[in-house]
Amino acid sequence: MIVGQQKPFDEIWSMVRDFKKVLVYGCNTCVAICHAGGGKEAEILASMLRMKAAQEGVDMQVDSAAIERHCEPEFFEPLDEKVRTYDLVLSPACGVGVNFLADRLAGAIPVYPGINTSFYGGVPEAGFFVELCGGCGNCILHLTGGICPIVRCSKSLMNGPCGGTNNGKCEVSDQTDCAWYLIVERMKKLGTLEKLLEVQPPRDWSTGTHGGPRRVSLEHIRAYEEKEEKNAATEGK
Amino acid sequence: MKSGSNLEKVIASGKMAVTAELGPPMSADPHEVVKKAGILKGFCDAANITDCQTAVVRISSIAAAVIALREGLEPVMQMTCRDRNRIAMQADLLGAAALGLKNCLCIAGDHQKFSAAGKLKGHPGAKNVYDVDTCQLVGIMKKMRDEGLQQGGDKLEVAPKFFIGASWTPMGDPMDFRPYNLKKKVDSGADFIQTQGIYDMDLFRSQMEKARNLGLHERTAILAGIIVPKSAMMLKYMDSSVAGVTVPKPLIDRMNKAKEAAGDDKKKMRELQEQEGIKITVELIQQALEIPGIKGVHIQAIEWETAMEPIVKAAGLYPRPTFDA
Amino acid sequence: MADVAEATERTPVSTIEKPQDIPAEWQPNVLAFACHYCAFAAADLAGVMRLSYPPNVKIIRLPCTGKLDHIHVLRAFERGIDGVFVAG
Amino acid sequence: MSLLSNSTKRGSVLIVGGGIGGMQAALDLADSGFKVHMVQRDPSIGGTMVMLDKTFPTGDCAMCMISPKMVEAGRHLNIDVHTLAEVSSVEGDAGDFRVKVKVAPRYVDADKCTGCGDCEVKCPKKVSSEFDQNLGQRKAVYSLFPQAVPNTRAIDASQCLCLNDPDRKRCRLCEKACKAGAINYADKGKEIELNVGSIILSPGLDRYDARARQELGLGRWQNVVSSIQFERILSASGPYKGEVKRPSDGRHPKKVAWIQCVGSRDNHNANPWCSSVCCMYATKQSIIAKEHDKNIEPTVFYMEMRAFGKDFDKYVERAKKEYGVRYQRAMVSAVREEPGTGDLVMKYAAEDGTLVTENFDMVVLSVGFQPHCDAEQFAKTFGIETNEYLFAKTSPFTPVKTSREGVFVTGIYQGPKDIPETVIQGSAVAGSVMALLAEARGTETVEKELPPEKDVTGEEARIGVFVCHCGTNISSTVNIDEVVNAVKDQPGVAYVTNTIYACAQDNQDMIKQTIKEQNLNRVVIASCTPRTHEKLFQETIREAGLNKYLFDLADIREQCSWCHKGQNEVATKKAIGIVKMSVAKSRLQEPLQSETVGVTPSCLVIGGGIAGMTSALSLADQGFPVYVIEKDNELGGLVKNVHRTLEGLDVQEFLKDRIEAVKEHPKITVHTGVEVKKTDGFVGNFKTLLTDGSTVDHGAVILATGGVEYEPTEYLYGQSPNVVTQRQLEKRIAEGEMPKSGERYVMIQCVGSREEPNQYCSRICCQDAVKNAIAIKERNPGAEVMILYRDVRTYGLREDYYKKARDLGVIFTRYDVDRKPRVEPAGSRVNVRTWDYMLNKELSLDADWLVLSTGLRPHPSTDRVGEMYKVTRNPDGYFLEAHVKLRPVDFPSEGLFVAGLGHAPKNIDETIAQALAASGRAGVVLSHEKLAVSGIIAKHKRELCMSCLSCFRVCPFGSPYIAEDGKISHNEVKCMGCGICAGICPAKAFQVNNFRDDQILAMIDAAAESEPGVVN
Repeated sequence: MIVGQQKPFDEIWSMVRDFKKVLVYGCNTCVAICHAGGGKEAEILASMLRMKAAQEGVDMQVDSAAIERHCEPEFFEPLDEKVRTYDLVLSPACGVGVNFLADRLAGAIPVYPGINTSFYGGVPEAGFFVELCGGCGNCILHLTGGICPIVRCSKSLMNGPCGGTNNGKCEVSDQTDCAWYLIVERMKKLGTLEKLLEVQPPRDWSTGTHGGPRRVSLEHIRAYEEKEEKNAATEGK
Repeated sequence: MKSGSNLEKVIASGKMAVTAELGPPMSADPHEVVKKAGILKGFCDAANITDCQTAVVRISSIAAAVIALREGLEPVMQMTCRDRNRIAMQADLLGAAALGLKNCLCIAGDHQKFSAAGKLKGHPGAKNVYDVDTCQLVGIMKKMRDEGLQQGGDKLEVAPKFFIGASWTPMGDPMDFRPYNLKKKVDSGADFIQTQGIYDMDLFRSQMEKARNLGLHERTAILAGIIVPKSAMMLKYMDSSVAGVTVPKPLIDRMNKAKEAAGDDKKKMRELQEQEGIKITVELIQQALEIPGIKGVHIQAIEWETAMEPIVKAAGLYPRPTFDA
Repeated sequence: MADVAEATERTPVSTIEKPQDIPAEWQPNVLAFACHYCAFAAADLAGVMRLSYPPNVKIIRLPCTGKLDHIHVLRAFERGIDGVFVAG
Repeated sequence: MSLLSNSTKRGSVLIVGGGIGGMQAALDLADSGFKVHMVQRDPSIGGTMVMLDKTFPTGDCAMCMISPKMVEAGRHLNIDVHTLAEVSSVEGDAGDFRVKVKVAPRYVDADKCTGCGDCEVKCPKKVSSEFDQNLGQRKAVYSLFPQAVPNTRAIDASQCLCLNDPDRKRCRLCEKACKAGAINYADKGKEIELNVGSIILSPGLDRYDARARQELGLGRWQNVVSSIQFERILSASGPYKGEVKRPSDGRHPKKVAWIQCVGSRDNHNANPWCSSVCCMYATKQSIIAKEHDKNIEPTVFYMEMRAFGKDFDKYVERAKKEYGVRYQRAMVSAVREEPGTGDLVMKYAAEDGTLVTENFDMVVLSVGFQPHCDAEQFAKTFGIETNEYLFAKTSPFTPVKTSREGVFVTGIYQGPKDIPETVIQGSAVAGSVMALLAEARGTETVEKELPPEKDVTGEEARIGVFVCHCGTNISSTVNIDEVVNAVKDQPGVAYVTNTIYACAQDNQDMIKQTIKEQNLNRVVIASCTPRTHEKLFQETIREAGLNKYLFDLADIREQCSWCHKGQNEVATKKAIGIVKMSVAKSRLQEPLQSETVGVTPSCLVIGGGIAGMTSALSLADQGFPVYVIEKDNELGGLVKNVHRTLEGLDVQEFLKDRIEAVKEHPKITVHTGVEVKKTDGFVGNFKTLLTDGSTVDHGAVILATGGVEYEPTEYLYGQSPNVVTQRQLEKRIAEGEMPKSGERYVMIQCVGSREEPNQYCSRICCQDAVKNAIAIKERNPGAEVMILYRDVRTYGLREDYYKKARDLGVIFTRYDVDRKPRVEPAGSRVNVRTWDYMLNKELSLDADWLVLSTGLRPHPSTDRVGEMYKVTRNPDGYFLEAHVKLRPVDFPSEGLFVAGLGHAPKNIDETIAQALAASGRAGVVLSHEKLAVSGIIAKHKRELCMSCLSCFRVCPFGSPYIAEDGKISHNEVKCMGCGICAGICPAKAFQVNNFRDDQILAMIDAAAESEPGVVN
């Protein structure tokens, strides 16, 4: 799931203070699960902003709302007019949601982020989220016993470990396990340790963000639209 | 001869090699490098020029290496995988070769968040690279030297001739995987190896035995790394928080005894500890050199270059061998 | 699903005065959230023993303080309650 | 058990004594279809426990634990409490007893009196309060203690000025003060006849009067107090309001000494038995005193620290380490008062024999129990035999049965014991009675018929508000009319009035009447605390046809008038605020149905040892099918290798009968060599798959997994043939191999117990050692027996056997845990060297036999079974019961019970008692066709839920679960309504009935609108 954390309240306030009518527009899926930007958190944030405004003697109306998901246009429709009556939307949805709504409003009113979207993660226990995938677009987990060195090793080494391990922990912090320590143990248990002896060649990073923004288009669903896009693109040239 | 460097010649001659370490300053003034080169000259076959060690900005390794070369001290330039992608790496290697540098040590490089272990601010917010790792860098240098090809496959008009080095932390965990870790570097083409600081000699002997069983000691020149201890506090610090370094208690006790002997006279306390530090270093060198498969020592007298002379002499490694041009 | 919690018309926000120096006769309006089994029972015992304490506090009984929600506390402050006391 | 042939059995029970034991039995029986008559000598039930401040080892406050049970017993439809009553005669046999009960005059009419206490205020006659152990005072018209049940006042005829005036003219102030007209000086006693099926005796015991030991100075030196007096001193509702003060000058004592075994373990002018609880309550009192006042320095003078119960040793260790309690192993010979200062001078012999005199500010005498002065007559009345000390005579195999069929005993009248054992015996007697009167279950209990419920869904809120005066308790501080006027025009309020006593019968009828006349669909009553009166008023409006959850109680007495006396204007304003909050909540109330769930009337018992078999037999006798699951291939468990009890009874014989009875009983199915594979479901509806493939449907589960003996590795065990365990020794004695004359036996206690990581006492080893020592000496006085002990813990009536062993010449020598005996082989014998504290020298003993008293461990299967039923274990691996003191046989989740060694180490009779208790508790569940689920639970809206598992992870009762469709569902039967799920749920998919977010927010708005009270 996508994991994010609410921005510090002072940072949010400094973004919002000059607006008269603000809507805190929550999203009830991933960011609700990580208690950062759901409908409940939107309500709480709105209440805190109202009180802060009162304390600062700033005349500001702050309302809260929430929809199921901010990454599908149809969910926005029911509140489209209502949203346009505000002079700022503070969206505690993930970065995808903020972009998507900002594109939808196309500059009519500003959309500010309420949280810092961080990573794809697992939830080992209530309220605890750990990063386990970096979305690099070229998965090699079959080589390392299911432990991703790209994201869980601070130096993304393909032929680790480096010299910085400190009794099983990474030099970066003693709370961070050394991925390669885990990989060696896992491969030993799987009985395929010798696989690690092959030197992995330099990676092709272009499948990740280094290769520029990515898109996925499912041909079996939108064959027609793809043709349209191709024609438009060729005419343009 | 792969590179024709002085270090290569010493190793090839079968004599025990001695390398030292030269940390370039955080300044644009080269005289610090010149001064240190002057002190080290004659007491080592080549001196490592660190590449922004602990992710702290210093004169770049290539520049400082060239200065040292001019001063008559053969440098071992270093290249970390942290700061350059494969394009910049290969360009810098060509430049270094063009400037006459022959030895190059490939290391992963301390993570930018490590930043001098808290002593300095460093640049924890910097974007690191790590496009390739140490083994892959060694492979790139070998391909450039032996096949005259870039990593991407394009041809080089003139191939750079490097004596390729890599680092090894024999006692870092997972300990039982460390010999294979070394094998991968040797398979990739490492000509010489410099290990992390060794204090626990028994542990190092058992790791070297495993390396020998893999036949690695014949395929590369392993130099045992020795960090010269200046004080008891330094030994305790290294044992507790330097990765892959464990310091046996008797050594720490010896240093403490030396410290107490000085009563509360600060100056004497420092001197006695430094003398004990040199004595310990010499003993460690002699024990290391007796280990089969060891082809020399890499003595790290961090910010204490003047200690090289007494150490090298006491260890019977003086004078250094010289070869006519 | 898309319910817009309108800003409260009933008490316009700006009437909550900014914290100036406290006038002599000002009295805090305190609200307590108490768990049925321990804090609420303790409040009862205080009464049974006729202990006296300032009357500025009113108690809302909860099955357990685990039931308390952030919005309850924030709502209290927004409505002008001066202090919230949670015991359980 | 002889079953009565023709005469029909009575479906009711007489319980003599209203202490915690009697109450537990009463509630279990009344909740499972039996009519209970409870006869209590005092004006209120409660017994000894209500006098206590806190209890060990958890430090919970006694009153908070027992008062809910008293309120429940006091109000229970099927329990009649007869106070100031005594049984005068008993005729008939098991199943049909005719009992005469003499009830002393109370001089206050129970139907009229509401317990408001106005009479007490006016009564001029001050009397020393027995409840406060004569440290505090009460009036001639009084209630035994503030939380008395029934809280009807009573007049002490011996003290009342009016009652002592033949023509009743003097004083009569209480009559004038009582608005309810409840005072009746002409009240005569009466005699009532009860016809019951069974009698349970739980009269409790008296405390030893320490004045008999003048040398300790109780009654002569003011600062020497009895331990029960010190309990009152510690109690927040005691004479000193919980401040630890010296009776002589009110100063805070610094050095306080406890003297143990006052009146116990002492043959001249005291009692020979050990009262079992004094060591632990002295430790507790010193800890609690230290918590009250940091600079108190507690010292406990003791012979042996008998901390044999669950987690008791840990409690004593904490007392030593965290609270700095000093334990001095010495008996105090005399206590003198230092003239002028009131301090006390004590003389005692230190360990090494030197005489020490030491000053203390205060001395507490840890007095033990002894039977009531009229115990002999009491036993004659009920026709039961007693042992030589006038305790009820019982056998270890039937610990709760007296000598007379149909008459049972529970609590300390059977022998000195602690609260959990008393509660266990309470449920055990309930189990036995259920078995005896099984066919009469439900014949005498009444169900209340209720009118059909009016459907109010969709109606506009029409709230009726009743503001109560509570005599003067509220109206003396809160202006009732002002409250009525302020609430009159609140939105949704259809009718407002005031009542003098809302809880009195006439006012209740008025309320029901008004609901009908005014067509009200919500009721708010402003009076006292919902904790005691909510159920009462809910039932009242239900009787008027209104759903009982359309009700809210505004507490304007305990939380307003009583704590703001004298500030009328401010209290009135606050009362208005409180009532407005209730009205705001009431407006949003909806009728709630409490679902019911069916019950499969059968029980699964895991473990075929003594505990499992006893539970199975008792439940089967109650008529419920029982499935016994035994891992080994035969029944019996650990007791298989025990030959004799301490009292000398044949255990193998008893075990054979028990196994026979279980095998033959038509209702019991035994699965041997089988374990539980998988289990699912909840109370009333468990489904368990066994390893032999069969599945069992059952309504309750009893975990009797038992224990194993510790296999020693120390003291050369296993290396030398001369080193055996107590069990092996017992076997050889039974087979006549031992003892040969001239042989020397050395026994070492606490092997594998009372040391990290097993910091607990295994409770049975001292008994085993003494039993075997006596057996050896009796068979061959020439044999020599020495026991090396740390503390001989032969508690309760077992003390006699410790004395008998000493009389037979067994030598007891103490050793310390940090100077343990050392053992080396010595040819055909074994050499044991130990430090003797008395001689201050090391002893070297060559022993023919070294006998190790090894401890107990939980059975290895405990973890696996615990995992399956989601019941936690304590750090030592034993099952953790729901509540150490008051629910020692239950688990937090309903329908699961524990018995035997799986719970904690215990002797055979205690295991049998706990097994009977488990069958009693299970009987309560299985006796109902349907189990009602409380209305106040969390409701889950699946359409809002995105299964983020936050609730699943925090719910203490495991009610959210992942359903087949992979999404979260909520099992309402397991829900206790705490609302933690609602607090964490990011989608607000959970709401707790009557505590919904909108209701709480409405209350907050109401609280904010009413201005704060002004302090003048």
